[in-house]
Formats: sequence, structure tokens, C-alpha cells
Amino acid sequence: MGSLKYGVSVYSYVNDFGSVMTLEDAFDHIADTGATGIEILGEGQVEGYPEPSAAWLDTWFGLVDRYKLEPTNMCSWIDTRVTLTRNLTVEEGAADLAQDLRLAHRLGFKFLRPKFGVTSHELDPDPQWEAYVERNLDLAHQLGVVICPEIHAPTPIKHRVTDAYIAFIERTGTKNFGLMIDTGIFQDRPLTHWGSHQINDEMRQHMAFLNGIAVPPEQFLEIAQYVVFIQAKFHDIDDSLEDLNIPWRPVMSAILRSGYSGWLSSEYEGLRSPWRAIDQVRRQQVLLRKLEAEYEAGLLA
Amino acid sequence: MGSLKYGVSVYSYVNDFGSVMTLEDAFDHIADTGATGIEILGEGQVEGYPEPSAAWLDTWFGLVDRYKLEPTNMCSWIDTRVTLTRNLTVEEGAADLAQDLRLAHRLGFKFLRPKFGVTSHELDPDPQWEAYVERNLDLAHQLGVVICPEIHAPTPIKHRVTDAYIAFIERTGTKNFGLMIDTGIFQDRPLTHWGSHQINDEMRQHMAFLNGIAVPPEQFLEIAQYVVFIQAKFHDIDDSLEDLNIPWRPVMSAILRSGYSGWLSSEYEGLRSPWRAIDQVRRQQVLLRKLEAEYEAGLLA
Amino acid sequence: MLEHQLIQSTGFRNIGPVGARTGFAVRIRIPNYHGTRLSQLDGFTVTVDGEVFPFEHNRLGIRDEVYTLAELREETSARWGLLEWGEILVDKPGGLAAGIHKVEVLARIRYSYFPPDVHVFPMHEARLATLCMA
Amino acid sequence: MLEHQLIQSTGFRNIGPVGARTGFAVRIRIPNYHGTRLSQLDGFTVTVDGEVFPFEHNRLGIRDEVYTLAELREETSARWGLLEWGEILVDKPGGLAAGIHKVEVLARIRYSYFPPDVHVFPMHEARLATLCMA
Ligand SMILES: [Mn+2]
Ligand SMILES: [Mn+2]
Repeated sequence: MGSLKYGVSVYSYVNDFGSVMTLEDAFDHIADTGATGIEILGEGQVEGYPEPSAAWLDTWFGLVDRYKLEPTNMCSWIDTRVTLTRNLTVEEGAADLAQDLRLAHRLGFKFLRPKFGVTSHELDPDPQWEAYVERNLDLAHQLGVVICPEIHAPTPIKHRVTDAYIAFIERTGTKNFGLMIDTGIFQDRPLTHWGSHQINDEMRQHMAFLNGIAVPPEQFLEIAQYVVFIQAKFHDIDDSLEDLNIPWRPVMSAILRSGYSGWLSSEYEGLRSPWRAIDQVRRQQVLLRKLEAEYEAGLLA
Repeated sequence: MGSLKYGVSVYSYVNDFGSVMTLEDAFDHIADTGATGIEILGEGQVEGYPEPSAAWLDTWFGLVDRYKLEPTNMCSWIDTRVTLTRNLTVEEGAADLAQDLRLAHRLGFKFLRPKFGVTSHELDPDPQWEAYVERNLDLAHQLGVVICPEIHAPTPIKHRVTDAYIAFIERTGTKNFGLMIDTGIFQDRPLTHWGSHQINDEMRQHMAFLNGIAVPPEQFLEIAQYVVFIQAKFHDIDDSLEDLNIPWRPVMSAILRSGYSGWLSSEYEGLRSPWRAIDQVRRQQVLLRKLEAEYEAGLLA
Repeated sequence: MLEHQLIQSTGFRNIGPVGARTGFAVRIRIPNYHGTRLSQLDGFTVTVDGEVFPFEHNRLGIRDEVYTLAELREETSARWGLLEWGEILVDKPGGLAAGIHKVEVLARIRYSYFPPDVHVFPMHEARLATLCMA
Repeated sequence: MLEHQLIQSTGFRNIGPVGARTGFAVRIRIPNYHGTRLSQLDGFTVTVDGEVFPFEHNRLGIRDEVYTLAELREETSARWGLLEWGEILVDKPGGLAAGIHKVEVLARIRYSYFPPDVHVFPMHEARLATLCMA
């Protein structure tokens, strides 16, 4: 049943990872939610990144096999401002992206999300992003990996950043570059916590996006054809299974009506108290599947 | 400097052990306190107890070597009421004790604390204890291990239980049986927590010992010649390095005046909130060493 | 690694085939501070959203073995190690609905070094836990 | 496994020979949610009981290497993995007294995906920590 595929990002467990949880535990927690996909941070879950040992690779494939989880997306970063005095050259940035593409492929991932450096308070990516990606389109094609930058709050859907990525897709006609949507853009009620800290008024003033940028979920339909991956960002699902920040009914409705049939990868980013993420991810998996079932039963407009 | 040897029991970290801490982590935490001895629960820290694998044994000896910690005491239990319908026979109890002696010796421990079943609300040990031990005195001698039952609240020093153990030592003349003192007997102020729970009035009524049985520290001098090991039980050391339950100044004074020169093994048994024990043990190690230094400087009467 | 608390988040699940569930499982860490001979465990009462499933009928799964209460009581060789989880297996035709449930476990441990008349020590914990797949 | 918090209990220690301590070390987990190229770290200010030890003078020990701030800023190959601890090495002749101290760390991390003028992100944590051996 259902056209969506459910996964979980190990980022959901950050802070817990390495303190109360091993990589194997993360696989166990994810598989037990009923999810079938695992997303990771490359420089994070991969010990010895960017060149894991043969022993670590054995462990990885053993876990993938044992827990029957499909590698979905690997997150990476391009450290544009590599030192205080100089930026990466195009060649260096393209080489770092190539390295991550190869690692992602080697581990079985089909998607790679690079995070580019930015040049402004509106988070315009360094213009070199286009050269980094273009030089790697053939490699990505050979490896069967789709590069997908993330549309992440405070950047909304209707914005020159998104437009530029779409223009690139249209211009190159590539199938190896697409949009990743982080559902935090739909957040329409304020967060109460950021990491392990309660948010105070001063933080809200400086980081207005903590209150939510409330992109209308219907706008997803306008860009759905370019979307290759969804990170189901969330922060707090209460004891009645109500999400306190993300309006999942209209969001899921829009996603399902668009015909999107890729991954929905749980990405918990709420209060970082130990072990909290484990159950929060379980709650979200139940909530999202319930809404998909309602949609299929014609109960979700 | 100093005549005492400082160790830490891994029991201090129970609840954390296996949830936020591996065996190697426990070695690391203990070694970093400056302690030179490690105490364990046999059926607890020994994976595959009572017959650990060769791989586990390699791990154990590797850790002992790497962290330069000397195995001190291993705790064990004799499950007297082995099923609901029958008790262990003398032969079975003696065999279990022999098994633990051999395991303790194999891992390098010099002391074994068996916990016997009891027959009364005054915690009289099952009379079979004497036969269990007597049948194992030769083995203990061969292995170089001292069997030491624990004098633990609510049993005080002046009590028939202690007297019976001393009578056994006198009768047999053995050097392989002695007393372990748990410093919880000196507790003179009430506990506030038991495990992860705040203590309420009902608990205090049923378990009066939670308020402390306040054995006078001077009594230690009367039995010191029979004492082979001390578990430095404690529950809460505050931010000013004051123990809220155990009167360490007179306790350390008595221990030092007695000429006792064996192990003082930290045994934290306070609030079981994650990671709390790590720093509490550090505090106790500082506190006890400070008092020993004061004693040597003639500042502790 | 196990969660600090007795009742684990992961492993709370229905058992039996989808569409014909026979019951559910609750994963727990050992309700003791040391490893334990199985005969020292005297069963586990489970309560879900107020519905009581008495210890006499529940089974314990540990490693690859499942024990009824009668089997547990007589199992003097096999042990539950401190680093291992076990699961309480509870019969309930149809299983539980997906979602958040209030789950309580009362574990009955026997300590020979407690006075005989109080040697079955009840350890109780409660939490909200989420069952993912109906 | 590391402690959940930034500043670890274990590893807070004096350095140099007993009786002639040269300073102290504070063990921390990586002040980031992912592994990090060392050049993205711009030093660590440490405060102990109110005494400030500015980031310009402190070193970072990671695995078997020690980096000054200048070295850290130019180290574009070596990385700090998410599961590894590092230690901030602070000069203080005589070291610290044994006992409980208020320890604060302000870690300066650079994120290329933050706007350039605010791309050094200060991460601050404070705790009481116990130094065991004078
Ligand atoms: Mn995201
Ligand atoms: Mn004790």
C-alpha cells in the first residue's frame, strides 16, 4: 500500500549518536519503526571519512544486510571558506564533490546532498556551486547518484535560490540533479527549543526563522517535478500524535497529490535530551503513514 | 604517599553501564580518577558469565594492561533459593562459589565477595554459608583469593552476623576469608534518592535503614584486624565536596588509625541519572585522598 | 547500547503475521543491577492503556529462546546478561493499534539475600511508547 | 561512548610532571553535529573559576597530534570524527588544584553555509567538573 517510501535520517539522533547509541543501534532503531531506508551524514556516520577502512565497510554492508535498510541519501558539505584567508577553488570544490559522490555510491546511496557555502544573509549559494555540479554530472550519471541541494528554511520555495537550481536543471537537461525539500519550510508555529536550549526572545529576534517561514504547502505542487528527495523535518510531536510545528495534513496532501513517490526521510530536529529522538521518530513514522492511509481512503482532501 | 590503595567499583556506574558506557569506557573513567584498582560484578561486567569467551578474555586483559588498573574484588551471588520450590544444596552452593573463585582468579582478582541468601529480617545468612566457604578454603588458598562477605547496612558491626564470620576466622585460622566493610554502615544522615527514585515517607517507614544506621566509626578499630577490603559506599557529594550522608572525617580517621592498608573502592549508590556517577566518583576520590593527606599532616585527629 | 530506562522505545511491536497479529512484544533491559539466572525472575505483568496482562500468561524472549513462566521458574542454567535485552511476549489477538500507548511493566525479581517473605521484589516502570506497525 | 554534553567529566586533568605541572587539559566531544575538517575550527576559549584562557593561546589535541591555533587554521586535510574526543590544552604553570571547578568552553566553529560576516559560530557550554590529581 502507498506510493511513498519511508526512511529515517541518522541526523535525527545527533548528540545521542556516539553517546548513547552506536551505528548498529541506529540501524536497529530505524528498522523497528517500519522504515525501509536509512539516510546518513557522510562526515558523521562514516568512520574514517572520507576514506573508511575495509573493516568499517564490512560493518556497513553487514548492517545494511542484517537490518534490511536501503541507503537513501548521504549528506555532505563543501567547505567553501576552507581557511580564514582563502576559499576553495572551483577545482577543489569539484574534487570534494566528486569524492563524496564516489563514497556515497560505494556505500549504496542513490542521493547526495551537498551543502554549499553561502555569500549573503539570504543564503545565496556561492556562485561556484554551478561549476562544482556541472563538472560532476557525468560522474554522477555513471554512478547512478542524484545530487540534490536542500531547500531549507529560511529559504522558501519561491526564491531566486530555488529558481537558479531549476534553471540549471532545465538548461542541462540532467537527471542527476534535483531538489531536496526540507519540510521545515512549512513550519507555521514557533519552535520552543533549539538543540538542547530553550529559545529565548533574543534568539527569536536574531533568528526569526525559528518562528517558522510558513511556506504554503500548495506551493509544493509547483516544483514537485524537480523534487527528488524529501527530508521530513520535524521538532516535536506531542502525546496525542499532534505535530506542534509542521502542518502535516496539508503538507502530506500536497505531496501525495503531486504524485511524488520517492523517500520521506524522518529528520528530527527538536529538543536534544538523551533518547528523546528515538520515540519522536517513531511517532512521526506513525503519523505520516496514518495520513497517507487517510489520503488513500479519500479522507485527506 | 599514603598507605591506602584507591580503586573504583564498576557498580558505581550501574544503569549507565551498557546504556551510556562500555566496559572500556568504565576503565577509562576509573583510570582518569587516579585510582589504580578496578572492582567488578562478576555476573555483570563479565560477558558470557560464568564462562566468558576467549575473545572477551583477550579484551579484559587488554584493558587491564592498557589502563594499568589492578583487578581488586569481584562480587558474586549465591542464589540460595534457586527455584520457588527448592534451595541449593550444600554441594551446589559450594560448587557455585568454587566457580566464582576460579573466574575471579582467572581475571586477576585477589578478593571475591559472595552474597549469601538470608533467612531473616535481620539478614542472618543461610547457615549453609559456613559449609560453602569451608569446602573452598583450600581452593581459595591455592588460587590466592580471599573470600570476603560484606558487612552491609542494615547489619552493623556489633551483630551476631559479624561475630559469626569472625568466629569462623578464629576457628579455622584461615587467611583466605575476611570481612568486607561497606561504608554505608556509617551513614548518619538520610538518603534522598534510591536508584532513580526520590524517597518518600512510605519508603522510609518500610526501609528505616535509608535514614542511616550510623555505626560509630570508632568501632572499625575493634574489627580492623579481620577487614580485608573496604567498599567506600557513598550517595551524594555536593558542589562543595561535602558528603551529605557519610561522615568521612571520622571514618577515614578510624580507618587510617587502624593501620588498614588495603583497598578503598569507591562504590557510588546515589541518584541514577545518566552520567552523574562519573563525576560523583571523581569527587569522592578527591575527598578521600584529601582526608588521607590531612591525616598524614596531623590535621585529622 | 540500551536506553537507560527499563522499557525500551525500540522493540515495542506487534507479533504474528500482518492482518492476523497474535499479540505484542515489549523490549526491556534486565530489571536488575547484575546478570541473573533465569529462575530468579518470576514473570512480568504488562499493562497497556489500563488493560492488564498478568505475569502468569506472559513469556520471556531472550536471545533465541522463549520461556513460559513455568519454564522460567525452573531454568537454573540459562542466564540473562547485563548487556542483553529481553522481550516480554504478550498474547492479544489482533495485536495493538499503531500509535502511542501507556505501557507499564511490573517485573518480579527474586533476591535470595532479601528476607524470604519479601524476596520477590516488584520493580515497576511506566512510560509512553509508540508502536509503529499495526 | 562520549558524554552527551560538550565538556566531558573524564579527561579534565593536569598536564606535565607531578610537582611541576605546566597546565591542564579539558576533554570535549566535537562541538558540531558532523565530523569537521580542522581548519573549520577557530579555537577554544576556556574559563576556569572565572579565569579566562583565550583561544589564541590554547592548543587542540586530537588522536596523537597537537595543533596550535595557527596550525589548526591551516589544517585542511586532517579531520575530527564525530565519535572522537579532543582535548583543549591550556598553559598554566602549576596546573589546577584538585577539586571541583567551574569550567566553561567557548568553541568557535566556522560554517561556510552561514553568511560570511557571522560564519564563526560560538558554541558555549559550562559545567562543574572535578580535577582529580593535583
Ligand atoms: Mn534537512
Ligand atoms: Mn557494597
